[in-house]
Order: sequence, then structure tokens, then C-alpha cells
Amino acid sequence: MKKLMNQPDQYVDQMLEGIVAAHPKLKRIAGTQVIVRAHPKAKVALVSGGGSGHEPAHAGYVGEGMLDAAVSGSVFTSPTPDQVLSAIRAVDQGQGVLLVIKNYTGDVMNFEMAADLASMEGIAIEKVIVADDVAVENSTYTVGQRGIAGTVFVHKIAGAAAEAGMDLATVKRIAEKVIANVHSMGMALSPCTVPASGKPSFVLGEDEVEIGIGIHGEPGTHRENLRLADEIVDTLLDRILAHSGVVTGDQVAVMLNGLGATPQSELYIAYRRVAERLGAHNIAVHKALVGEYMTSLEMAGFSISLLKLDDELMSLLDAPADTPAYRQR
Amino acid sequence: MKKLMNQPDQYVDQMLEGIVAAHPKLKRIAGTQVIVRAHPKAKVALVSGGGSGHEPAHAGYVGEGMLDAAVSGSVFTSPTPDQVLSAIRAVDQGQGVLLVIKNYTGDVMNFEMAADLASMEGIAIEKVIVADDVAVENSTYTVGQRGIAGTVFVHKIAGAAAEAGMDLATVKRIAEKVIANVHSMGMALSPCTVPASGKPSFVLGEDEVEIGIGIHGEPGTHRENLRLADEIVDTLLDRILAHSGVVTGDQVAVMLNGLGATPQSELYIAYRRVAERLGAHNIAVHKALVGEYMTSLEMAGFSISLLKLDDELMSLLDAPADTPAYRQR
Amino acid sequence: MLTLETLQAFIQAYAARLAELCTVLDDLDNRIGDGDHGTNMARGFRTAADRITGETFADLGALCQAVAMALLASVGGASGPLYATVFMRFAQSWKDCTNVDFEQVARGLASACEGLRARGKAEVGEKTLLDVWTPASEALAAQPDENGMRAAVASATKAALASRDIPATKGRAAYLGERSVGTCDPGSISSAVFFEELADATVGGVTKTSWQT
Amino acid sequence: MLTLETLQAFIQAYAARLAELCTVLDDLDNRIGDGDHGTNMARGFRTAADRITGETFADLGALCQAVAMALLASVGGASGPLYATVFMRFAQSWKDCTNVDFEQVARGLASACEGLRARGKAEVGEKTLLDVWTPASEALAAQPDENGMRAAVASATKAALASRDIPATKGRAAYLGERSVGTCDPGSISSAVFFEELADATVGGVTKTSWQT
Ligand SMILES: Nc1ncnc2c1ncn2[C@@H]1O[C@H](COP(=O)(O)OP(=O)(O)O)[C@@H](O)[C@H]1O
Ligand SMILES: Nc1ncnc2c1ncn2[C@@H]1O[C@H](COP(=O)(O)OP(=O)(O)O)[C@@H](O)[C@H]1O
Ligand SMILES: [Mg+2]
Ligand SMILES: [Mg+2]
Ligand SMILES: [Mg+2]
Ligand SMILES: [Mg+2]
Repeated sequence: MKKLMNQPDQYVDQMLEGIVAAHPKLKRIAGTQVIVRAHPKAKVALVSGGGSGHEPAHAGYVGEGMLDAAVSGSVFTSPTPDQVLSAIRAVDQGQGVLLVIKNYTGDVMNFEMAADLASMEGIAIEKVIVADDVAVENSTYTVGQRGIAGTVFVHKIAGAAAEAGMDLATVKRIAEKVIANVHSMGMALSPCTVPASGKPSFVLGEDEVEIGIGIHGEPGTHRENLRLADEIVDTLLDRILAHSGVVTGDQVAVMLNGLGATPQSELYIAYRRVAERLGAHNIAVHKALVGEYMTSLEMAGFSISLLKLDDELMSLLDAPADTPAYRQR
Repeated sequence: MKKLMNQPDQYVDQMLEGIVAAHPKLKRIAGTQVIVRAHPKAKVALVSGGGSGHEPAHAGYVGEGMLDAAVSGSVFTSPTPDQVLSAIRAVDQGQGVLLVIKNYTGDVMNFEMAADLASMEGIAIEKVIVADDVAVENSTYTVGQRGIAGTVFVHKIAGAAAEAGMDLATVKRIAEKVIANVHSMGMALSPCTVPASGKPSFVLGEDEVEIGIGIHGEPGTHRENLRLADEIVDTLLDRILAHSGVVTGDQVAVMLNGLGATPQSELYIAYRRVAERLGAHNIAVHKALVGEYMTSLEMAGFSISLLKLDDELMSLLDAPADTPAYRQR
Repeated sequence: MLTLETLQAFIQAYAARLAELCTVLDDLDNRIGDGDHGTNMARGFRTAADRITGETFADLGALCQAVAMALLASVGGASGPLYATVFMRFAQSWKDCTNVDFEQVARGLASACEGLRARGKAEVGEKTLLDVWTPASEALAAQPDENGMRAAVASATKAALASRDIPATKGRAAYLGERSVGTCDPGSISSAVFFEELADATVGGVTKTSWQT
Repeated sequence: MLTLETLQAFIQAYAARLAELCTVLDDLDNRIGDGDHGTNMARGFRTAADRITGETFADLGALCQAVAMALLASVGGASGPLYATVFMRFAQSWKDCTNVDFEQVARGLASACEGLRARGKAEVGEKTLLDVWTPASEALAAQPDENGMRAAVASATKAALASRDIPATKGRAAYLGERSVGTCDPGSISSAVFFEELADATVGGVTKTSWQT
């Protein structure tokens, strides 16, 4: 895999420089890998982050109605506690900070250490852990489900709650409601290559795909032969529906998320089937997001996220947002 | 290359079904490959289109402040005149229609035939032909420069003019001003594969790249060894600057456009260099667009477009837009 | 002589031949264009052939007009308007005739060439299908009989192969500049096949080239 | 005996060894994780080694605290907080000492194990670095002398290799379920190397395993 880059060890740094150069509403805290809003607002602050390589997550969601800071680690590597702490300190307006963490051992440990340090400094801090990936059974493996693309719904909805002036406890309650109601699953047609290693994350045969893939290039739960888009969608959606408790008459938001190299045309082909299936179940799609929201470098593949909505979530989902990767009026 | 699709001959049709399923503000004219606004407005109408495979172009730019209709041909194949004519008829509100055509023999011939038929029906019709690609020298080959990603600036700016209620002649003049001031060039790290053929559009060695690439999978002007991102950016930007007449003190808009498989992280790494170079020339970037705006299926690579702005273009570029792929307040 | 039957048979035969050659034409277009010329042509002439199957037409004009409309609505790309133009010119030339002699065929071809030039704004030597149409129709004009038809095929074939050695200055291949030298122009090959099938339908006994990339 | 000098030498040697093994560890992590364990560890211990180079430390506590901070600020991922915890526990255990005997080393290791368990919430047998740290520190505790150090290395090596045969139920490899069987846990290998280098720095003459994927 060829990369459009300079030195591999400058990959994240130069990416962050490019992000702030392109988006004047963002700025970088000097000497860190933290991106914050250029014009902060007095309100509960939201901080998220994780390894790099998932762009536009998470720096692309910093801005009005979503995050206040995004902390980027090395590619696919959780950022360190001191970086997270810098972000917390920078965005705290005295109304407290909510950390949105994806459920990976590394992310949880590094963010929790930062939270401990911030608490010791007297900052009101809460955390939520997103675990939306239904590919991994919770029961068999004690590690719990992973956090994947459904995290973007947490940013959007909890971000709208904070923007509306709600307090830390309320914003946390709402974030947890999103987490309880969002379920996702992904698959890959091809691997990705971490810049530092230069090697593909796995090797697939001409007709093979990985089902139940995460967002760090790790292999999925199993390997299959490539099938028609509709059949692949059905495999993922059946499992998501089984876990989600979404039933006829419910209102949902759907994210059809590209992992990096899959063309938008194919994401729409896949979304077509999702819409058809949900329509047949009489599940109403209040909002559909089709595009690249949480990627895995240049992996080909996609994930589906289904969020069950109630009135509160729906109105927050519909609230305005103005960030590089998510804008709505 | 594995595709996320069903039958190859349903590729475009199912993609369009997915687009209208995902975006309630768009609708498809039954029996055609034409996407229009669900809620048309009385104003000069803008119609664009071309082969499919460039998503989000062009259906993703249909909506408030940009296009009124997008006509999609087969993958990389211009739509037929009857399809274009259906679009023109659907969007004409009696104030005339402007066709935005990319400069390819096929597109020009098919859209012109449609324009002739529409004129015969008494519709006021004008056309502009975008030819922003500086990779191909105008002088040597009589075919002229290609239209590539710079087209999106025409949609945005002429779209804002039409939305503001300007008349057909004015909208056309403004579109032509954009065309005269936008210059682009692209390169590819890997080929793409048209669904119907299933074969890569060209074969590159492990260390080779194509410079001066179009957006239909055709090879570029020449092949080189892969170099650092900064060096590649310099190659493209030097040529663009030489053609553009942009000088110290000018205001510009920049598009750093991904061709499909290049991760956003790498687009930002490339943009970082563009910003650095323009900064060194004291050229002010009024607006930067970094992302996938005009793709070539799952090709890895990017293009740079530079648009020289005056006050008129700047205020229209800053006007609101609300389309699936381009939103701003 | 070209009759309603021979022209219908020609359309069917050409459609079948394009289906066979689809990959060859796509591969050629892949090298110097966007890889769809075979797919475009096969789709278009399949549509045209289906459109006229089982239909009766009053004259050659009506038949050619139906073919033109079918191509226009199904091909797209550069080849759609070009081949549609050919059949529109045929329709004008052979209006109200149920059959035409080789002089009239030659006039139809000459008018088609004129239409192609007007539509595509290319000249002979720019590595487009005009490189084939021009000498082939001139060959029939010079000798408007059965042998002239065969001479037209020979010059079409020769011109199609000769397109390999020149750079394109029109159409998508022009963007490659000198890199387009060494590959035959796909539109010239589909045109040479056009003449092979037209001659086979009208005079018979044409040895068909086995086109390769 | 562990002195300020031997501990400094150990950090340098371990950093160098991780640089050599970077690809092996990345490759292992590639198979059952995200392919960065070697890069993470090499980056972290290079930072720690550079941080302490040329510095003088009042005691082992201060030295270990400096290493912990360097790891915490440079590794990230799962291994950052885990290895940082190890050195924080060392710092507590060896506070105010400029050298410690093997009993104290054993207590430091036991405290590190406790810290790892608390931080990672894993138990032995879940295919994490705990599978190595637990038996290795127990071996030294059972025999707190030079031979005990060598026994610790032997059980570390054995446990690291044995991690191949079990499925992961903690960490990133857990998402693979049974597919994680057949590959050694990268964190267990980096831990076995930790014990090899620690023993080599303190007692010398350790035969180093040539780790392969
Ligand atoms: N300006 C032109 N005049 C005549 N023929 C042309 C012109 N441009 C292209 N062609 C012909 O069209 C062929 C390509 O057709 P096709 O691949 O179907 O369309 P596209 O180039 O739009 O993909 C070329 O091989 C060439 O023979
Ligand atoms: N919960 C845990 N407890 C102890 N060790 C763990 C735990 N989770 C992961 N590890 C160790 O961390 C190693 C992976 O480290 P590394 O690759 O650097 O981090 P990441 O998994 O975040 O990419 C694993 O091989 C395993 O030994
Ligand atoms: Mg990692
Ligand atoms: Mg084409
Ligand atoms: Mg073509
Ligand atoms: Mg790892």
C-alpha cells in the first residue's frame, strides 16, 4: 500500500497541522495532539479521542453542537493520559467535562488515568464508554463490546445537550441513553496498512471478506466468501436488529459508514438495502447518514449503526451542528 | 478489486435508489437517472451530471444553493441526451436552465444534443464547459483541458447566484468567471475498477504513481516513482500556480480532493503542504475544502484545485448551501 | 443492394459481434481511455436490435431513425451521439426508400462522415473513428458496387490497425498524448467491424478479422 | 542486587532490545491485534532511556518515577498505562533506596503484578502480559537470589510461549475469540524480554531467546 505521506513518524503531527490550517474554527493546543474549538463557549465540555487513523473522527467533530476537544494518539494507539489531561484543562469552563471513550482496554485505561488526574485538580469530570459493536458477544469474552462508529451519535446528541446548556449529569445521562440504544456491526473487503509498519493488517484472498471487523485493522470475528451487497447487509442488519430491540413502529437513525476505501456509490447501494429492510419491518428512518464517519485508514468495507430514538434523542439529533465533518442547520 | 454491489448492471440504479432513500430532500424522476430537489424553487435552474463513479458528484450537490438536477450516466459514461432533457424539463421554472458540463467529448456532445432539443421546446438554455485540469496542455492537443474537481466550485458559486434570484445571463457570466479562475491537477497512487469490466483501469508498480490523472480511471500524463507527499504536492501546485495567474496578495479558495481510497489523514497531510506553500507566497486562503468532492471510484490519489477569488465570487462562495455533500450556513 | 431485410440483419449481426468483442474493445479503451467502449457499444446495439426485432418499418428511413433513437437513449459517452448521428444521416439519405443501390449506400456513408465530422469536430488522423469512416466510405464512392463494398472493408480494416501508430488528439485518449501511441483506437475497431458486418449483410462472403487487443 | 547503575543499564538494554524486536512484536500484534505493540514499546522505552541518560537520580524511587512518567507520556495504547504502572509500583516499593536485594526486587515485582491486575482487570490465563508477570515474579519470590532471577526468566519465557495455545479474553485480541489461538500474545513476549534483560543486568550471563513470530 502506497501512502501519501512524508516521514511515517510525522504522520499524525502533519495531519493535525493540516486540519487546523484548513479549519479556522479549530485550533491546536501548542505542543500537544489536542484539537479544540478556536472560540470556546461557557457550557459543559465534551472531550473524545483515541488513536488516529479514524478520520474524520475525532477532530472532525470538534465544533458547535458536538465536541470541544479531540485528542489524537498515534495511528490506532490510544493517546496518553497527559494529552487527555491537556484537553480537559483547556476546555473546562467550570461546568465540568464529559469524556466520551470507546471501549478498548487502552483507551479506557489512558482516559481514566487522565480523569483521575483531572479530578485531583478539582475539575468535575464524568465519563461514558461506548460499546456499540454487536459483532463480539458480551457473554463469551469478558472484555465487552467494542466502541465503533456509533460513537458519532454520542458526539452529536450529547454535544447538542451540552450546547443547549444542560448540566454535566444531564449530558452524561443523555450520552448513556444513546449508548444503550445504538448498535453497530462492520465488515471489510480489504485490510489497511499502518504507516509505521508499512504492512497490511491482514491478508485476504481474492474472494474473501472479514465479517465483524473493528476499526483498528484487526481481523474480524470470521472470514467468509464475498457475497452480494444485499446479502452482506442482511447478515449485519439481522444481528444488529436482534441485539437492538428495535421493533415495528420504532423511529431510528441509521449510519452507513464507509471504512475508508469503499466508494460512496457502494455505500449507497448498501444503504438502499438497509432502507428496504427497515421499510419492510415498518421501522421509520428519521435520519440517515451515509458516508465516512469513522474510518480505518484505507480499509475497504463498511459498518451499519442503528440508533433507536425517542423524542429527546430525536430533537437533540436534529439540533444544529457546525463541525468540519458534520454540519446541519 | 472487490466491490460492494449486487449485479454490476444495477450498480447505478441501486446507488440512485440509495441516494433518494437517504436524502428526503432529493427525489428521482421516475424511470430516469435524474435526481432533482424534492421542493423546487422559482429561479434559474442549474443542471449538471456526467458518468457515475464520481460520487458525491453530482447528485450530492443537488439542493439549496447548488444544483437543481444531476443526471447520472453509466459508470464513467456520459448520460444520454434524453436523460439530460428529462432533467431540463423537470427543473425549468420558466426562468431558464444553465447546463454545467465537464469538458469531455462525450459529455459535451450528449449535453449539447439535449440543449438543442430543449431549445426546440422553447426552454431558455445556456451552457458552460468546465476545463480546469492543467495537466493537459491546451496547445498540443486540440481537445482542450478536461473538467475535473474544480467543477464543484462552479456548482457552488453559480448555484448561489441562481438561489439569490439572478437571471440566466448573470448566472452564466458568474459560472464562466469561476471557470476562468479555477485550475486543478491530480495524481493517482492506485487505479480503480469499473464494476462492469472488473479489471483495474491500469497497473502500477509498487513504487509507481500516475501524475496528471483524470477522473475516469484513464492513465495520467506520465508515470513517476512515488515521492514524499510534500514533493508530490509541490509538483502539482507549481504547475497550477503557473497556469492560474494567482500572485502574492490574492485571495483563493482551495480544494484538496480525495479520489476515493486515500484516507482523510493523508489528504490533510497534503493540504498542510499546500497551506505552507501558499502562505510562503502570501496568497490568502479564504476557504479550504479537504475531502472527497469528485472521486474516481476507489482510486487512491488526490487533486488540488485553486480558485482565484474576487469580491463577487467570495460572497457567493460564502453563501449558505444545503446539499448532501456540501453544507454551510 | 441494401434492403429493409439486409439492414435489419446487419443490425442483429453487428449487435451479436459487439457482444463477442465487448471485452476486446473495453480492454483497448482501458489502455487509452476509460475502458467502456465495448460495454457502451454492446449495450447500445443490443437495445437497437431488440427495438427493431419483430417490428415492420415502412422504409429504410424509418428503420434508421428507430436505430438512431435507440442508440441515443442507451449508449451515452462519446460513441452514443456519434453512432446515433450515423443512423440519423442514413435516415435522411434513405428516406422513403425500401431498398437502395450501392451509389445510394455510398451517399449515405458520405453523409454519415459529414455528420461525424460536424458532431465530433475531428479530422482524419486524430485517432478517432473518423480515420476509418472516411477512407471506407471513399472506397465505396469510388467503386459503388459489390467489389467496392469489399474494398471499403479492406480500407476500414487497414485504417483501424493503422490507428495504433499515431497519437490521439481528439477524444479521451488525447489526454495521454504520446502515451496513446501503440494501442489501436477502440472506436476505429468498432467501426471496422461495422463495415465488415455491413458488407457481409449486403454482399456476403466477408472474411471477418479476429480482432485482438 | 539491583543498583541505580544496574537499573539504568537495564532500561538502556531493554530499549535497545525492543528496537530490535519491534517488527516481531508488531507482526504478532498484527495477527491478533492492531499491529503496534512493538512500535509502542520501542517508542516508550526509547523515550524513557533518553530521559534518564546523563541524569543522576537520588534513589531507585526517583529513577522509576521518571521512567513511569516517560512511559505514560509516550506509549499510549494498552501497554502504556500497564508498563507505567509497573514502574510506579517499583517507585513506591524502592522509595529512598539506592540499591535493593533480591527480596526487595521480588516485593517490587509482586506489587507490580498487583498494579497490573488492578489496572487491566485481567486474571492469569486471559492471554495478557499478566500470564508472564505472575509466574515470573512468583519464581523470584520463592527463591530470592541469583538463581531465582534465572528461574524467573525461565518461567517468563515458558509462559510467553504458552500464551500461543490459549484464546484471549482480555485486550484487543479478545475480539478474535478462538481465532487468537495459535499466535503468542505480544505483550507476553515483551514481558519475557523484560525479565531476560532485568536478569541480565542484575545477575548477568542470561541466554537471550531469539524471539520469532
Ligand atoms: N471528437 C471525436 N470525433 C470522433 N470520434 C471520437 C471523438 N472523440 C472520441 N471519439 C471516438 O469515440 C471512441 C470512444 O468511445 P467511448 O469509449 O464509447 O466513449 P467515451 O470516450 O465517452 O468513454 C474513441 O475510440 C473514438 O474513436
Ligand atoms: N486488560 C489487560 N490486562 C493486562 N494486559 C493487557 C490487557 N489488555 C491488553 N493487554 C496487553 O497489552 C498488549 C497490547 O499492547 P499494545 O498493542 O501496545 O496496545 P493496544 O492493544 O492498545 O494496541 C497485549 O498483548 C496484552 O499483553
Ligand atoms: Mg494500538
Ligand atoms: Mg466513457
Ligand atoms: Mg470510453
Ligand atoms: Mg496493539
